[in-house]
Amino acid sequence: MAVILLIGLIGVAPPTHVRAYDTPDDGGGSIMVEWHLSQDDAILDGYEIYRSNDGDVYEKVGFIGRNRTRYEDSNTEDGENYFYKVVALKDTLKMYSQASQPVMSSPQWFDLPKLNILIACVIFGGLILYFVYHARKGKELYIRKIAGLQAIDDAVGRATEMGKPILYTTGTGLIGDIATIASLNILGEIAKKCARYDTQLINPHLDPIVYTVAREVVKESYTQVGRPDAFDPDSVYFITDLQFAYAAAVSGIMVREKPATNFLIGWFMAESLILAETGASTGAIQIAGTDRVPQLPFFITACDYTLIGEELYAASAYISKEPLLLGAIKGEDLGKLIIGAALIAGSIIGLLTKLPILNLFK
Amino acid sequence: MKIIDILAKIDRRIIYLILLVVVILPLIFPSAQSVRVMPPVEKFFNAVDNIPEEKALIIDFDYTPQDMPELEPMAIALLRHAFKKRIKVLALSLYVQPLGLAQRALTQVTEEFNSTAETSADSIIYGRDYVFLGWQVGPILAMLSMGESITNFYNIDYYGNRTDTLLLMKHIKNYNNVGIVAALSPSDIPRYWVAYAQNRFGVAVGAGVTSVSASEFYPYLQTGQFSGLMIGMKGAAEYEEMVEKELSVAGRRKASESLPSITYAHLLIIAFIIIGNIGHFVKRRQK
Amino acid sequence: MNISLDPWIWISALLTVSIFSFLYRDNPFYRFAEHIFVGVANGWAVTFYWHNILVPSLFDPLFRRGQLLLIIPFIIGILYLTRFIPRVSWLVRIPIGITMGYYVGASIPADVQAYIIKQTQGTILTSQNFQAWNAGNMGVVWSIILFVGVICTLSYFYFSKEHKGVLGITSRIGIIFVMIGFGAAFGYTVMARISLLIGRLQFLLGDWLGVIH
Amino acid sequence: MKKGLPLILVFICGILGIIQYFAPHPVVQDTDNFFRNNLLKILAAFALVLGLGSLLKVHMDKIKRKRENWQYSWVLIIVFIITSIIGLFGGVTGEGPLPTRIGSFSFDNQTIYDNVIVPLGSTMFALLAFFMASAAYRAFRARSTEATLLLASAFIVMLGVLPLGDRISPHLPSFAQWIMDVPNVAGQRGILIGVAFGILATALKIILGIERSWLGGGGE
Repeated sequence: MAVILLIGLIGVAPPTHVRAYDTPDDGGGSIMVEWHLSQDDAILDGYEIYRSNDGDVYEKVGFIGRNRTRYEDSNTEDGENYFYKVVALKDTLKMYSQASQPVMSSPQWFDLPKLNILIACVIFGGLILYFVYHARKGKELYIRKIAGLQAIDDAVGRATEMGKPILYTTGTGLIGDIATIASLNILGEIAKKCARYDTQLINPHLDPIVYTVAREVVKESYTQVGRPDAFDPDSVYFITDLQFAYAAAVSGIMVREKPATNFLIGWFMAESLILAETGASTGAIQIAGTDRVPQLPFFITACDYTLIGEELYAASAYISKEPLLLGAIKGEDLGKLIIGAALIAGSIIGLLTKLPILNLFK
Repeated sequence: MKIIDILAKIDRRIIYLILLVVVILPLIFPSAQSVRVMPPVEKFFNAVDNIPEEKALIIDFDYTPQDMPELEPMAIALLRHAFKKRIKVLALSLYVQPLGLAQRALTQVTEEFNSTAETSADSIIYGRDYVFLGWQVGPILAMLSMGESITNFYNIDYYGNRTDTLLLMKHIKNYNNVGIVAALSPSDIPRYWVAYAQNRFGVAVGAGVTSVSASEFYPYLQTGQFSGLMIGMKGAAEYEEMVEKELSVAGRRKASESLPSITYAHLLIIAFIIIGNIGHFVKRRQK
Repeated sequence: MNISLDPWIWISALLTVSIFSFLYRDNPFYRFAEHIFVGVANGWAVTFYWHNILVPSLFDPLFRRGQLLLIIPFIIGILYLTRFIPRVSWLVRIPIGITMGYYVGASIPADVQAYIIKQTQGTILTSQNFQAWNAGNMGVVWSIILFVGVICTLSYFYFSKEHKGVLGITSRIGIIFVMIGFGAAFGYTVMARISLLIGRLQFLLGDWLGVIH
Repeated sequence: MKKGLPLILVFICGILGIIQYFAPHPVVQDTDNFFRNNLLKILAAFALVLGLGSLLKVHMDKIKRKRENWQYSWVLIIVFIITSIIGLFGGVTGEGPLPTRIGSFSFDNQTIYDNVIVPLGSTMFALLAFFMASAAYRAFRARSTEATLLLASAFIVMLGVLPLGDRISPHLPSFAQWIMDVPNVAGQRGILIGVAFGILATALKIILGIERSWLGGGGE
């Protein structure tokens, strides 16, 4: 108590070495203020940050707890000079630091710490594109077997024989989820098979935009195999954009229409197992595929075939055997080789030297 | 031979029915199952327990009726702990919807204590032992503003009193007077507490989360950003266990009472897996 | 017993029971609940888009505050409706192209960062990663197992070569890691799902029927 | 034109999507904000009209042709119309011009959400408890090495997370956690890295117009 009283009488030490600088790699309008702690930091309420345009009149712009040496003032006008003072606050007692040097904030065009990501995008993207264009020249490429895809023909054939429909859902993803787009590509191929064999296709949707695209894709497939007349516009339809309402409705379709085959391919959340188990209970053959790792265990347990992760993306190339798409897979494979090599090389460097190798991947 | 066939192909509806029975019976005839307390909850308990006399515990009630089964027992256990040890409590919600549930939990535990209290010193009194700050607009704004002054941001409490007139608030200015923030939320809120209240003002944060979201929060415990973590029904039951064993506070232990349902459901699923495999193997032998 | 008298509790409870009845088999109650669900969900979506997006982000600023720039999204949005007019229905590709293009582009750097850069960083063998386990000396072992697992799993996704020889072995090890992980994730999720069921049952038995307190 | 214009737009918007990630400058970020918060949201609202059109058409057809279960289509359409009217004219929480309260019984949009959508949704979610049991029973059979591993690790983790787990063996909970932290993460990482390449390739093909099945047919 006496100590506190004493401090009350003689005051507390102000923070020192106040330094202000433009916040790097940002969109402007922000200045970082740094200081060294007050010697009486332990008993302070915290630090108040004061700002001035002219070095004369200061106004308070912020407050931050004790034992902090940094404050971001994110409310500055770009191109204007500012001075900063930091105040050690204890009850009503304020000790002002010296003023900082004048500083200006400014926006940057490139976020430098993200350079590694840009480089990775360029390398891997470049590789893929190189092989895509290379493939145009018609070089034969090999792709290993993917179990779920080989079952597609049987699955469609079975539905035809049984005179039952095929259900295809792209899941609960939106058009911006790449898995949805990959699924739409596969849908196109399956729609072609349905058109050829005259098998009914049921394709319910959660996202109105995906629905619109899917409708075009399916229609085009029917046209391509010369059966535009067989396309039933009501086979592709929208249900609702609410996840579980969609799951309830698709479950209903499964038990009422009793499709011979269910395709659950795309982007899924918790409804994955609702759909897969309901489908399994009707005795349908089920082919699933998603890149959503948390949902894969449920598809693996409840479905007959599951496309795991990247297999989903390889699928459309695999079915269509189009050289352009196959070329991309070759590029992806090379990318994975590079990652493997980077892992090994990084580990060797990391183990043998003291270089901060992990910083490359921040 | 017939039995084996049946075992390998039990109708799923029978599985559903047995599962339902196994989950429902312990709910109707509750008996609290005791649990071994794991380190994340033990840390949480100790962090609350060690709050010094002059500091308060903030409880952020941010669960909705949907997540109530898992998160409400945590709130009750925390309140019992605090009231028993006379730790001052500041209750708040960052969203409007949970306010009613917060009120419900506060009333329940206050009544538990006051029904046996004989003197005013024994009782839990609003304004002296706890304050319900209610809700003010903007979750992040609230986290930041409380770093400077709690009574300036929450100038009136849930009941419309001016907070600066409340006895408890006389000594509670900002996070410097807060021992730990306990955030009970099914969403990202505990992370925001770390990003905005802890990083800027150094206040300790503990979290109570649903078991669905558990894996997202583990890393925060490892890095020490969370001073404690309760996950789902089991985490709540562990806290209940500590409150009862360490502080001998009696009362309904809703999470502990749900544990038998959870345990039996797991054991049932395991049993079905075993039965299925027995059926499978015997049949394969026969072929 | 202390049955609720609140009509909304009754509605919620009857709908809840109807959905559960699906476990027995499809039946009129489930069909009824399902169609109500879809109907209400869409009614709610209409409300949401109107009150939370169209009015505050488009109509109010455009017509009341004269932010004329918003005429662009308005017109592009209307192009969606050309789907119903066969002659100009190709115009629907414009809003689709804009939406898809933007999200697809945005996903490239985000995915490279989250899935390639970050995962690689966590896998490289360095003393920093060994310590991250908080497992003392065993951290080295865990890191090595993780490292091997990642590389082998990655090799399983090598498509342009037959999985024979070395690649055959590594991809097989990879799939073993994957399967162990899937089993574990499945087992780990059971508790969360049972908790949800308990929540519903507590509602039915407590709030509705008043059998449990 | 019919294909060229959409392809050009995909390209431009795709580039914007990439650039906004790297460039903090306000010129880029403000454009991006306009995209995200105005343009794309508004477009999504208009797209819903297409979706609703499709939904209503399917159910009207059902009613017209008296297809199986056509009566339920009436339920859907009537409920949809009623909730839309309540929501549009009664406001989100009953502040609109349409009264949403009779005596002490209120039926505003938020009340409907809390008492219809929430219980229906959480009950669908809760069905998973049952489905996990039936899926586990059916699929977790030791047919092959892979299936056996799947089964074994599910088994260990299920026991390990239980309060009972550490009575069986004090090491069981930590072993279960180890499986989650080490082999599980290794498998997941391998999958994720692969996925990233799949995404990258698909995304590039869309932006550069190599993959154009989304355009459908008709018109060059």
